[in-house]
Amino acid sequence: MSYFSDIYNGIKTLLTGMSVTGKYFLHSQKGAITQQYPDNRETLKMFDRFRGEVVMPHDENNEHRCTGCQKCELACPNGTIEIIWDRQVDPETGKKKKMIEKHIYHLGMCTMCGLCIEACPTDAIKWAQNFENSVYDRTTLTRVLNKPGSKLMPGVED
Amino acid sequence: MNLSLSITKNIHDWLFNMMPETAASLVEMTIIALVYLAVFAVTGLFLVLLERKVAAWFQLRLGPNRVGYHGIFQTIADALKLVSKELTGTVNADKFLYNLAPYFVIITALMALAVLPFSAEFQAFDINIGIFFLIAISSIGVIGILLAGWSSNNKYALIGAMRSGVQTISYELSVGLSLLTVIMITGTLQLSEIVEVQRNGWLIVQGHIPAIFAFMIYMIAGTAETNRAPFDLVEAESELGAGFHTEYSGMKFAYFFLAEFINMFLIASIATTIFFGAWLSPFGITESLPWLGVFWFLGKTLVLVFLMMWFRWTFPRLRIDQLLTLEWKYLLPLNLMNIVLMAIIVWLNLTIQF
Amino acid sequence: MTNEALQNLIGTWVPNPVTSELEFTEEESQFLNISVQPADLHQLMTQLKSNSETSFDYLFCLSGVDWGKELGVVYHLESTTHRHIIVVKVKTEDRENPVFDSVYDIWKTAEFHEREVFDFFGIKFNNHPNLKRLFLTEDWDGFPLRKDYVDDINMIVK
Amino acid sequence: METSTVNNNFKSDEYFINMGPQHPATHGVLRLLLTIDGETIKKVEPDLGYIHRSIEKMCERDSYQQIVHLTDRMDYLSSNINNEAVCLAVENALQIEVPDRVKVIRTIIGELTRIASHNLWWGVMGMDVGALTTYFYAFRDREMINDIFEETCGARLTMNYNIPGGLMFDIHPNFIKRVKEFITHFKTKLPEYDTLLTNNVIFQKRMRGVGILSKEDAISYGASGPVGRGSGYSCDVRKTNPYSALDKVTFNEALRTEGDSFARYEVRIQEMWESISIVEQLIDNIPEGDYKVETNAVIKLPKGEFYQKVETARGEFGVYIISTGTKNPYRLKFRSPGFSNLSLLNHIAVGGKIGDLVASMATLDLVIPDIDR
Repeated sequence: MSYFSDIYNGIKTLLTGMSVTGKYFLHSQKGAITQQYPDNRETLKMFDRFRGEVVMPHDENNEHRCTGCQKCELACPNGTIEIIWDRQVDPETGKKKKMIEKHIYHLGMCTMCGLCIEACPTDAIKWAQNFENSVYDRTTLTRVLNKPGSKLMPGVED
Repeated sequence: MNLSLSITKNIHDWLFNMMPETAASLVEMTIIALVYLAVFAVTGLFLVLLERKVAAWFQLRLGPNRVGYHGIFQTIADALKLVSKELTGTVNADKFLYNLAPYFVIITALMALAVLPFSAEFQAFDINIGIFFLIAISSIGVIGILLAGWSSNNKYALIGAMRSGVQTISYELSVGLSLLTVIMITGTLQLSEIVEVQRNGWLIVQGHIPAIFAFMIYMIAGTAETNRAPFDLVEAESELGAGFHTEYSGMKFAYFFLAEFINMFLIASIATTIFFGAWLSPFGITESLPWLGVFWFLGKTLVLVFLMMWFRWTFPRLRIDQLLTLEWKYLLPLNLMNIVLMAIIVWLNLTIQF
Repeated sequence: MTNEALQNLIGTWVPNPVTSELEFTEEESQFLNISVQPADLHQLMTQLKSNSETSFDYLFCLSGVDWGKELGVVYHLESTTHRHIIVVKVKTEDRENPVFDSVYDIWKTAEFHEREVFDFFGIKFNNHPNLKRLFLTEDWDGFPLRKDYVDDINMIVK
Repeated sequence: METSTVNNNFKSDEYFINMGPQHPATHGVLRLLLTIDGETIKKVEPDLGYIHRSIEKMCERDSYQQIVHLTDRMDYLSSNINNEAVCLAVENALQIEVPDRVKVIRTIIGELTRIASHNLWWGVMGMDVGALTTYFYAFRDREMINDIFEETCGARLTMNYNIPGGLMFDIHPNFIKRVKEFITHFKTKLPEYDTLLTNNVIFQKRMRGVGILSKEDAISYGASGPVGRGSGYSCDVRKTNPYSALDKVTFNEALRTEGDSFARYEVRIQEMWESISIVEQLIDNIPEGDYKVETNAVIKLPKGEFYQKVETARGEFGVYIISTGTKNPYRLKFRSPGFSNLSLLNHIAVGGKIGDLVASMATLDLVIPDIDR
């Protein structure tokens, strides 16, 4: 007689399964969990710790905090950061000093691991929150973080 | 309000006094064919959109909402895309059979629609072997699938096609038998006669317990017949990729896709005709407005189509041998018991008549 | 069973440990290390598994190591009943055609692990059911994880 | 060019299918060479290496902080637990004592990763067996956990939040609130998983008695995690040698004895309940204290060998470091759970149908980068 009992149990479990999806169907007007991405671009705000892209913040008179100590370059596992520096005479102290010329950042090779920002002694680089990093031509992925003509902020030592 | 019904009459008369007998009926048939083709292409597209929307509501999503207001024109956009797609195929596919297969499937799907009684006047082809014709037609569709699977020279397609062959042949049995149990009450195969018998109570009410069993078995077998829901082994995404229509693209794929939805509509409309009195309103409340019959028919069919969609988005897939044990060990014996039960009821005429 | 107890027990199996070079070391690692000659590797392994007191039936890590001059394989064995762990090491000088006995017949997991060791170190295992390269393609020349492997195209040496 | 269609390890009359690197059921680039006879499977031979990045060779030139970020890319579904494994290996080797706050946070995030991974597994399991709606319900819950991780450590999948010596930065102020929200939400949703899929008669017919693995075979094939526990082999590293704050929590190990796909399925569902109870026990009493211990910039491990075992969502993940005292390891071997779990696929799939192979592969919960490394 298990023939009819397992038909009955089978149908009972099928119906309870359908009740779950039915419940969702009836409450579907409560709104879907999916985000309408291209429409909600203005309102969409990522978390402030979101790792979008490494940037070097500059203050109003175009000064940054990077002393060119290359700690981030050593910490980076993928060789994403290259720092081009040369020794120049520092106008105030007259001594030869390591001045940063270009802080090159290959976004294409970056794995967003955050070790460079961890290793930077002077907090020169920060995470930006933008996630739309796709580009048409790969060379634009290689970025120079320090703006042209920017100088080191006074009072930031190695 | 029988203006619309008289349209067919005066077109009919206008044609017949215009041309000789045969030419007129030929022209009339082509007009009907064109009208049916257009109407069911549109219903096919509508059903695809309905399926995607219903699936979305089940799954906490919104479904298509980009093309047109709330995605109404989404399927039209899909159809245009499919029409403009290149008809690729495998290198050493069997060219003739490969191209023939889609037409098998789409033609059988559309042919079966001719017999359905949408309303008192809107029935194109009222032959006295209605149900028998429907069952015969639905078995030809399988040949198209088998041809497609074998001729596209793709191992997955072949497995998919063999599965569909086995599945459809065994499930036709219970489709036929479950319809048979209910036909015992009406005594006739002609669809319009069946609807007449249901004037005093839908067959599902007249045949009460065995009819409900027959309806349940029919719905299970019907979903299996159209390779949908828990029985969609033919194009099991996670096992065979896209099953028999893996190698088809563009318009040929559109035929398969459309045929599947029209088959679903067909199974649902046979169920409404047999079990729920096609265009009869419950207890004859809207008999005064005959043209309302079409809406009753479509309403009931949409409820059943929704039920089949509900199956699809809830149940996992059966394995091929479980599929066959379900048919041969469970549905068939139940069907035969049901026929005996119905025979006793009809013999002692215990059917409920209003 | 503690390491000492294990050590004496295993010592009793071999006529005398000195002649068959069965050394036990414990410094530099948390577990008892046994380094054994390739000749009686298979015999020791079968005893380790079959003996009821040790019953090392779980080979959880089989790693190939290039010790500079010799190539070796390190077996980490654990007993699911007694929950103790032992490390068996085997080394060979011959870098052209290093061969060890396969332990596939003792632990079935060894089949894949040994294929991986063959793939990266070139160590062959006799009576292994299907000794082929597992990860790399058939026609890959050289064994990547060896210390002397040079591949200037895709190997960036910092 | 003429592709070599002749495959040498198959006799000519055998009908073989290429469940190729691009297939919906393999969840990644795993290629299975199936020899089938009609619908039943005669032989399954995995062909690996499509996503092999030779992480172990890279580790030999990277410092220990950089190795931690590589382990994210191996088993990306339990990336946090992998990071924790390498950090624990380094900390035990250097005998650094990590503050309690770090231990508790690591365990909480580890258990949340396990729930997220089992969520994804359950959703994709439903899809493999044919029920497409389970995917969306599972991802709705998984999204909540991903948001918690994104807010705390900035990344959703490859977290790299643990560094040797502690955490990269402290947990976000509303971390505790969000975790509590998730726990209450998930406790109502998990029973729904059961009604929708577990008790479903079609699902049970598809899973019971499929891909049977006896306890001896499980041990001999080196199966660990839910795959081993489904066959009665109690191999929970959180029980045998607990790490971080796991010794302070009480939970019981999910064990089944039937060893078929349904047993592995039930083990994972019960593990989700266990992980919830672990997080509940810890979330309220996260001890105060700083979130990392200062380690010198260049970490040099003492000469010797170190092995650290950790229980990821897929099984026992081991890090075996041979160090000669320099700043990067002489040899580093990752014991990946997926690798041994895959090796038993041939044993359990032979004789079954293609549908069984897909079902039992779904319960093995394979992550291919974890296998290929």
